[in-house]
Amino acid sequence: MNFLRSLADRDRVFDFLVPAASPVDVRHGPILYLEDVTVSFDGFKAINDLNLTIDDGELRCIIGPNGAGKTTMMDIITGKTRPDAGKVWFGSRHDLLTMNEPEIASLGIGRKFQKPTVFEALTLFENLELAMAADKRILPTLTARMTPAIRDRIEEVLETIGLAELRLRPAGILSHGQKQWLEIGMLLMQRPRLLLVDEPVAGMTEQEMERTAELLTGLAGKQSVVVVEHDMGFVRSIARKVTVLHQGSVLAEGSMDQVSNDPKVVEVYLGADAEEEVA
Amino acid sequence: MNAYRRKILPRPYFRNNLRTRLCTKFRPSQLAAAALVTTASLGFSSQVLAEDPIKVGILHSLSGTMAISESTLKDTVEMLIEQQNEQGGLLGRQLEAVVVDPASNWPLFAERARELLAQHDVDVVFGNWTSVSRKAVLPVFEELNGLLFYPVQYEGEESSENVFYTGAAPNQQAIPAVEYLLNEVGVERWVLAGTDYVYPRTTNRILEAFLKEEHGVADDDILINYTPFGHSDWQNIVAEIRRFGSEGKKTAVVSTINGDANVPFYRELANQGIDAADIPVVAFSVGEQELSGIDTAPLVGHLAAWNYFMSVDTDENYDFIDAWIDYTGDEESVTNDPMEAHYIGFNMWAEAVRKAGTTDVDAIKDAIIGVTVPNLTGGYAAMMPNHHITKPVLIGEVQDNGQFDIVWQTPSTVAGDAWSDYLPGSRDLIADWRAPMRCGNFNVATGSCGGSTAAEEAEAALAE
Amino acid sequence: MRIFPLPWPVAVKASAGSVAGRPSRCLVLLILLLSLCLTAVAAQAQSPDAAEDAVALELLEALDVDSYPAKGEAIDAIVQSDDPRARDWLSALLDGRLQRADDGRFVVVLDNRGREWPVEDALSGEALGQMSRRELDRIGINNALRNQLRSAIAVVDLYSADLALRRASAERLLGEVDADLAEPLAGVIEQEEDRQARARLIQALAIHRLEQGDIDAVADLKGSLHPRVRVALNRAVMGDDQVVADAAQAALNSIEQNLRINRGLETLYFGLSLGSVLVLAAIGLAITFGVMGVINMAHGELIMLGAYTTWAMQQLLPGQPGLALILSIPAGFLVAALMGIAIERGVIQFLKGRPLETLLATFGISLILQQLVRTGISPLNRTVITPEWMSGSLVINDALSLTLNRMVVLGFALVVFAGLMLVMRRTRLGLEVRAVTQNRAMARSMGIRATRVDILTFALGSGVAGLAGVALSQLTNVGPNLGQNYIIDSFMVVVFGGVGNLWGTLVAGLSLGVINQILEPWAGAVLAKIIVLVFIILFIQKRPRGLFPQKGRAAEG
Amino acid sequence: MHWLGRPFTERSTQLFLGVLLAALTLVTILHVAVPQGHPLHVSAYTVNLLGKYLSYALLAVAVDLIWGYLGILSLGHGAFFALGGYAMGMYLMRQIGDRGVYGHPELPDFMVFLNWDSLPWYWTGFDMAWFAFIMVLLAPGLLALVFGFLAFRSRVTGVYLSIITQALTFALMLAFFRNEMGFGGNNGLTDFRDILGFSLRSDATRLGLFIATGVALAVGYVLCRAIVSSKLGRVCVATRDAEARTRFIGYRVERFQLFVFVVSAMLAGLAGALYVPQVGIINPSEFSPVFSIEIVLWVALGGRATLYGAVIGAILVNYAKTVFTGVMPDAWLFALGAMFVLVTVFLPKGVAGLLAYRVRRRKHRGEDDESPTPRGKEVSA
Repeated sequence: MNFLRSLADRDRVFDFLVPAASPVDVRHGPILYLEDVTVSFDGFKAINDLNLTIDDGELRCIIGPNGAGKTTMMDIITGKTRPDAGKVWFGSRHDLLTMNEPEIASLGIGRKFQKPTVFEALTLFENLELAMAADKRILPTLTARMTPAIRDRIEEVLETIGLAELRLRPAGILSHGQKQWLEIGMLLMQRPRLLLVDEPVAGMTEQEMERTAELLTGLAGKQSVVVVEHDMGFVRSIARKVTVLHQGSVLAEGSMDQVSNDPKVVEVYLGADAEEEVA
Repeated sequence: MNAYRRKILPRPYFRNNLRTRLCTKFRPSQLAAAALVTTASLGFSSQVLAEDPIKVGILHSLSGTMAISESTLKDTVEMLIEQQNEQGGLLGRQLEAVVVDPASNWPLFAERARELLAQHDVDVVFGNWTSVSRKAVLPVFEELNGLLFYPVQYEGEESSENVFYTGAAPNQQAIPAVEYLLNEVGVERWVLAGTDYVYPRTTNRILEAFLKEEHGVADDDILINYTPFGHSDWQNIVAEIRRFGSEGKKTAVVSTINGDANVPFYRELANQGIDAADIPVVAFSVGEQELSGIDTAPLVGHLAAWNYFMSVDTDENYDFIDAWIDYTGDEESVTNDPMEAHYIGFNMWAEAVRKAGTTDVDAIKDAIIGVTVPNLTGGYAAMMPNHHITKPVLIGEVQDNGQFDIVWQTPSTVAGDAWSDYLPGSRDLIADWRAPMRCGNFNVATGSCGGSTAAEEAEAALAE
Repeated sequence: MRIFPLPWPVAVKASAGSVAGRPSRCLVLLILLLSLCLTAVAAQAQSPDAAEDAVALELLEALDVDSYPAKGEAIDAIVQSDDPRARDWLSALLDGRLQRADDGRFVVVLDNRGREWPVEDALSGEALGQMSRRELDRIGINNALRNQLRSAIAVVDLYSADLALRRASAERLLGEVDADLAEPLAGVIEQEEDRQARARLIQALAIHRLEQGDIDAVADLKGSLHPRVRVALNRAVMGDDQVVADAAQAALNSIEQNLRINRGLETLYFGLSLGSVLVLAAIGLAITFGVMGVINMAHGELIMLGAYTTWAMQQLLPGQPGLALILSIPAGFLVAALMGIAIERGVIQFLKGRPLETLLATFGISLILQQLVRTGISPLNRTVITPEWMSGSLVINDALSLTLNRMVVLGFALVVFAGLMLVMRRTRLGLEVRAVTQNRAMARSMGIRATRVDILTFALGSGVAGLAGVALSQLTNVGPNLGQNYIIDSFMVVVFGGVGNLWGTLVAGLSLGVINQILEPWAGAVLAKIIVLVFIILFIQKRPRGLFPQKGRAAEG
Repeated sequence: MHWLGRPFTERSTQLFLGVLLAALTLVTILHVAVPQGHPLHVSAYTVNLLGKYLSYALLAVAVDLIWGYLGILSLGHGAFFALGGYAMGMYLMRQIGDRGVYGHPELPDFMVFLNWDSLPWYWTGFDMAWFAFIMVLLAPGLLALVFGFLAFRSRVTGVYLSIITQALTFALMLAFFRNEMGFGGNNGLTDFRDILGFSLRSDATRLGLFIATGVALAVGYVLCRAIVSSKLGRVCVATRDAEARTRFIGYRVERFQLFVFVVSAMLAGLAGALYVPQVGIINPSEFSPVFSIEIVLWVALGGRATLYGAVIGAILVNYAKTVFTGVMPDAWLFALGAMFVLVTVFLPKGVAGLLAYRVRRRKHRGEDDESPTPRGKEVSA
């Protein structure tokens, strides 16, 4: 029976049956709103009654020890994992729990993975071209032509991420840091309202880190950005507001200074790290 | 490998092969040029052939699934050619075997047949096993006017000007076997079990019609069952046969089960306690060669119907067996019915060549009708005008040594019938390739050859 | 004149024209005497003198005629002569081994393989060495004679000391008792001590009584599931006597009810047995594919190697198929496991993380292995003998008997499964395998030699395939194509059950087997298979991870 | 630039079309103009053989489109090929008319043989060429649509997809073996007489079919090239290398997969339709899983994700097969098996990769320009 019903679920095949995505409504407050979200794997609660609000245009850092549920949280927002309970709203109009990944992506939520994933066989230019906000249905994609406007936009982003010289090289030859930037560039091409960035500086050199920090702070204001990061120095260098996750729920929230002085946070998380930072 | 190569290869092939090897070493820039040379080399072999020997094409699969059955037939023809050459060849010319391998692939059969006829210009071809491969090459032989000797029992319903059927037609195997079961064993209920392809389908239809029309067997007393090729799980079917056979009437299974599926079938029969004495199975596709690969214990006492058994007690047969064992160098090697068919076919063709004094295809076609040569069972085989031959029918019982104990035999030979009398579509058809009829499907009801008038009549009937 | 009661219908038919008088009680006694005397004389091993030989020769000469009725009389004559060698002659005649040499001597062929046959003199029993088959002429018999011979030997068996022979004899008498046999039979029943044989004889007699219109006989037949009993009851229902017909109908109804249950059980057994074959074939794959992620298309050929090992063992130990079969279990495992190691080291290790490429490469290996067997051994199927203890079936009741070979395979499959579970759950290797599967890098850093684990896992999976081959050699052909027939089914079972889950493989294999066997009588063998395949395809679309998917974060990716 | 016109500006396409055109012309000239007996004459047999290779080449291009560019390893493409072949075979059967041995005006011989009294409904329309030719594309396309819809929707990819495509073609093979299906069972369809009024037994028709196959290959090649060099092609490559990522940047990956899968199936069907009149028989063995895997080998040997590599591979392997099975039948399976192993282990980019490597090395010697190898997706990435 389920099978028959799924056959009737036509909008998954025929694009024209899908209502056009409506713009995000942020008049009534935050751009992202998570309430009482819970998800468990084999009895282990990866996310436990998580509540989180991100404002439009905000740059938010999320920190937390391993297993705090940072990546799972991102999975839930982007539709990869379905929570057992709770609400996830994008603006005040879109219930993300009813949507699949491409739908969520086309609403304007972009995600950068922990491990940089770019299309290695394609050139940088093509990577950006694919990521660009455009009509992403089959026939328009098949007949799409390269216009000067598109080319300019791609060049602009290539400049922004500082990889313009490499535009015609396959992305597979890039260094780790360059891939991270390219991925951020791809997110920019989507003109997202909300950027989810997972550990952008892992494995980067000092200079690369600086450059990344510049990139991200430059984006805030135009877009809302959520950064998940381990590196405290980096967080300190870009953070305005920090959320600390622990065991799947919010432990503390506030500016970096507030948070790092919170005794609970110091106890469960910052303890060892903070000393290192000082050193 | 070398000896092997020498044995089966016509010389031009070597050259061709050398050329191929040379031209596969092309450089990228020479792609086009290489393609050209390759193309040319494919069409090359026909030019270097010497005119001298008489060429005998052999079209049997040497690889793939059918290699099991067919490769011995290739060896048989090669042995016969060797023997003929020792006797001085034919018309003072030596015979030369041209062997190709259609690799158990039906489209490849057609391609290879074309290669034999068009590229190698062979004078005659011995080949094929399965019906589908024969159907695949038939248009090629008709188009290029070749001669094909087909050595395997088949479903009939065919008579081509270019094909000589030296295996049994249904009336030379199936019907006598069923008559034996009816009259000698007293069978009243029938299981017709077969693999799902055209030979069992047709044979079973003929048998069904025969049993019902000639012997008044009721619908309830016939059980027909088809299984896929290589079927290995017979539990349900054997259980059904067991139940079918336990209704108090003597029951027999007429099996047209093909090749590999037989071993699990007989095993299951034995394990479910069905003895040859309770429900005998008479098989049309189980011969010495098939038995040589299996544990015969579960089969002992079951029957097979053929036109030849290795256990036939005649001197011709013993000579043939000795020659075959000498040729293969294997004391264990067995002979079987299709080998005898090739033996007969080859001798008939040789006789026709002597009679006609030429290897010309059309001359042979005329000369061969009526040619009579000894078979291995102590009698004679004659080529009939419908391109089928006369054969005795033998019923043998499987013994534990993998041989058959002959329990019954037709008193005289039976002429092969191309068109069955028991099928409505072919009842009125006859084949006669002698002048002036020269027709493979002459309709005696309408008095015309082929379908043309039948079609007109059908249209007329529709119009009314 | 005939001396034996001829209980079999065909035999009766064959003798119908010539029988002067029906056998009587004294003849049965005669048989009794004869059989006693046969054994007694044989035990003393007295060599018959020349005069006896002349008589014997005459008896045999009478067999060497063309007319079958004359041969029938000659057989009767041999039976009547109380020559101690008669029984040997009759069984040799039945087997087609009684032959006449060109010099006129009668010989018994000891082994009729090849062109030269060892023979012994039929009269003196002395070995005559080898004779060419050209020199020998077989004394042919037909079916009627065959039945006459069997009857002659079998009725003697009713009085045999051998319990098995007596039981078989009693079995045969069902539905074949006539008025002449009925009376002595009552005496035999009295004497019979074995319960089973006795019950049979009572039923046999009851069938006869029912035919005579004896309503009490129905009580003796009630509850029997034997087809002959059913036939007899059916006849009674059709009969003129209304009372008897009603009683028979009632008995028949309860039998039919019982039969339906038995048929259901039978189908279940067929399904489980087919399922066990699928499980055996697939379980090795569940390890290499499920645990290591290697698509081993040569899996079928590893099964084939196991089967060929069985054949080779039987060649090495001629005459002891059972022992050879048992020894092939470790040998088959070893051969396939070694081949598995060769494949892993030779090819798969270079293709880590490229499952689709391993698929192609191992397919190439499968072609090579097949062709290797074809050219190296033979393109023909090989003979693998089923040992005595695996032939036949276990009789539960008259309508339900379980074939032994399949039962052994079913048990074997369960044992292999349990063994694998133990290895995976309880041994160091199992632990390491699971560790490497879940996180290779981490496992390595913990000091687990991942390469070694890969080799061992693959060897284990391959070895289990070899075990499947040993089992399959008892069910199907051992030939180069053996593996090909099972590879797709194996993949289906693993995928249907859920990759990486041994329990899933077991449940999937058994349930697919049962579904197939339930569908088969209704849809036919081909359609049943197609339906099962389509069902799996649709099922995978619906639940891409099979019946028992691996859960958790790792699987989400 | 229009997406269909784009391929013509690419050098590799120009080169490919040039070589193909040259080969077609050359063979035609050598066959028609050079007299028989001349060493350069190309016989009808050879023309026929080359025609068969070309239809295989088209099939290989179809497989390369989805395997090379989309990363979907279909082990069931033989099924689409065979369906196209059967559609064509049914048309050719109907063309026999009353020339069958039984002379029935409508029923093919095998139906008379099996005592059918009328054509099954699914045979209607196949006497009309246009209908049959549409079905050549439609039948495989429809099967691909339904199958792909179900598979891609539930994200059955990678190895699982390979296995169930194999099951699909196996199930179809069993089904077509059944005589009740009305497709001639094991014997299949054979004894064709003519196509569009031309006798299939004449050399001219054979040449015509050869040229038609060549043209179809050119068209199929250009179509595939146009697809892969469009933005859609780049989406495919993106999907192949990082399916999840492609989804996150907003492409409905399953629809792209479905679209390309259907196109590929239709091309395979076209190849089958051109194959059947040239070999003269279609039977269920074309559905055998082994054949489908062999197609993949052609592509792997020629070089994935190049399209022309598929053509080279198909022709090379089949030519080798023709030669080997003639010279050393026993060795053929060894050679084929070894090819599978060696190509996957040592030559992941195939012959095309080898060619490209040489060309590149000659062009810019010493320059490091190694593009990453396209790889199959992991079982569970």
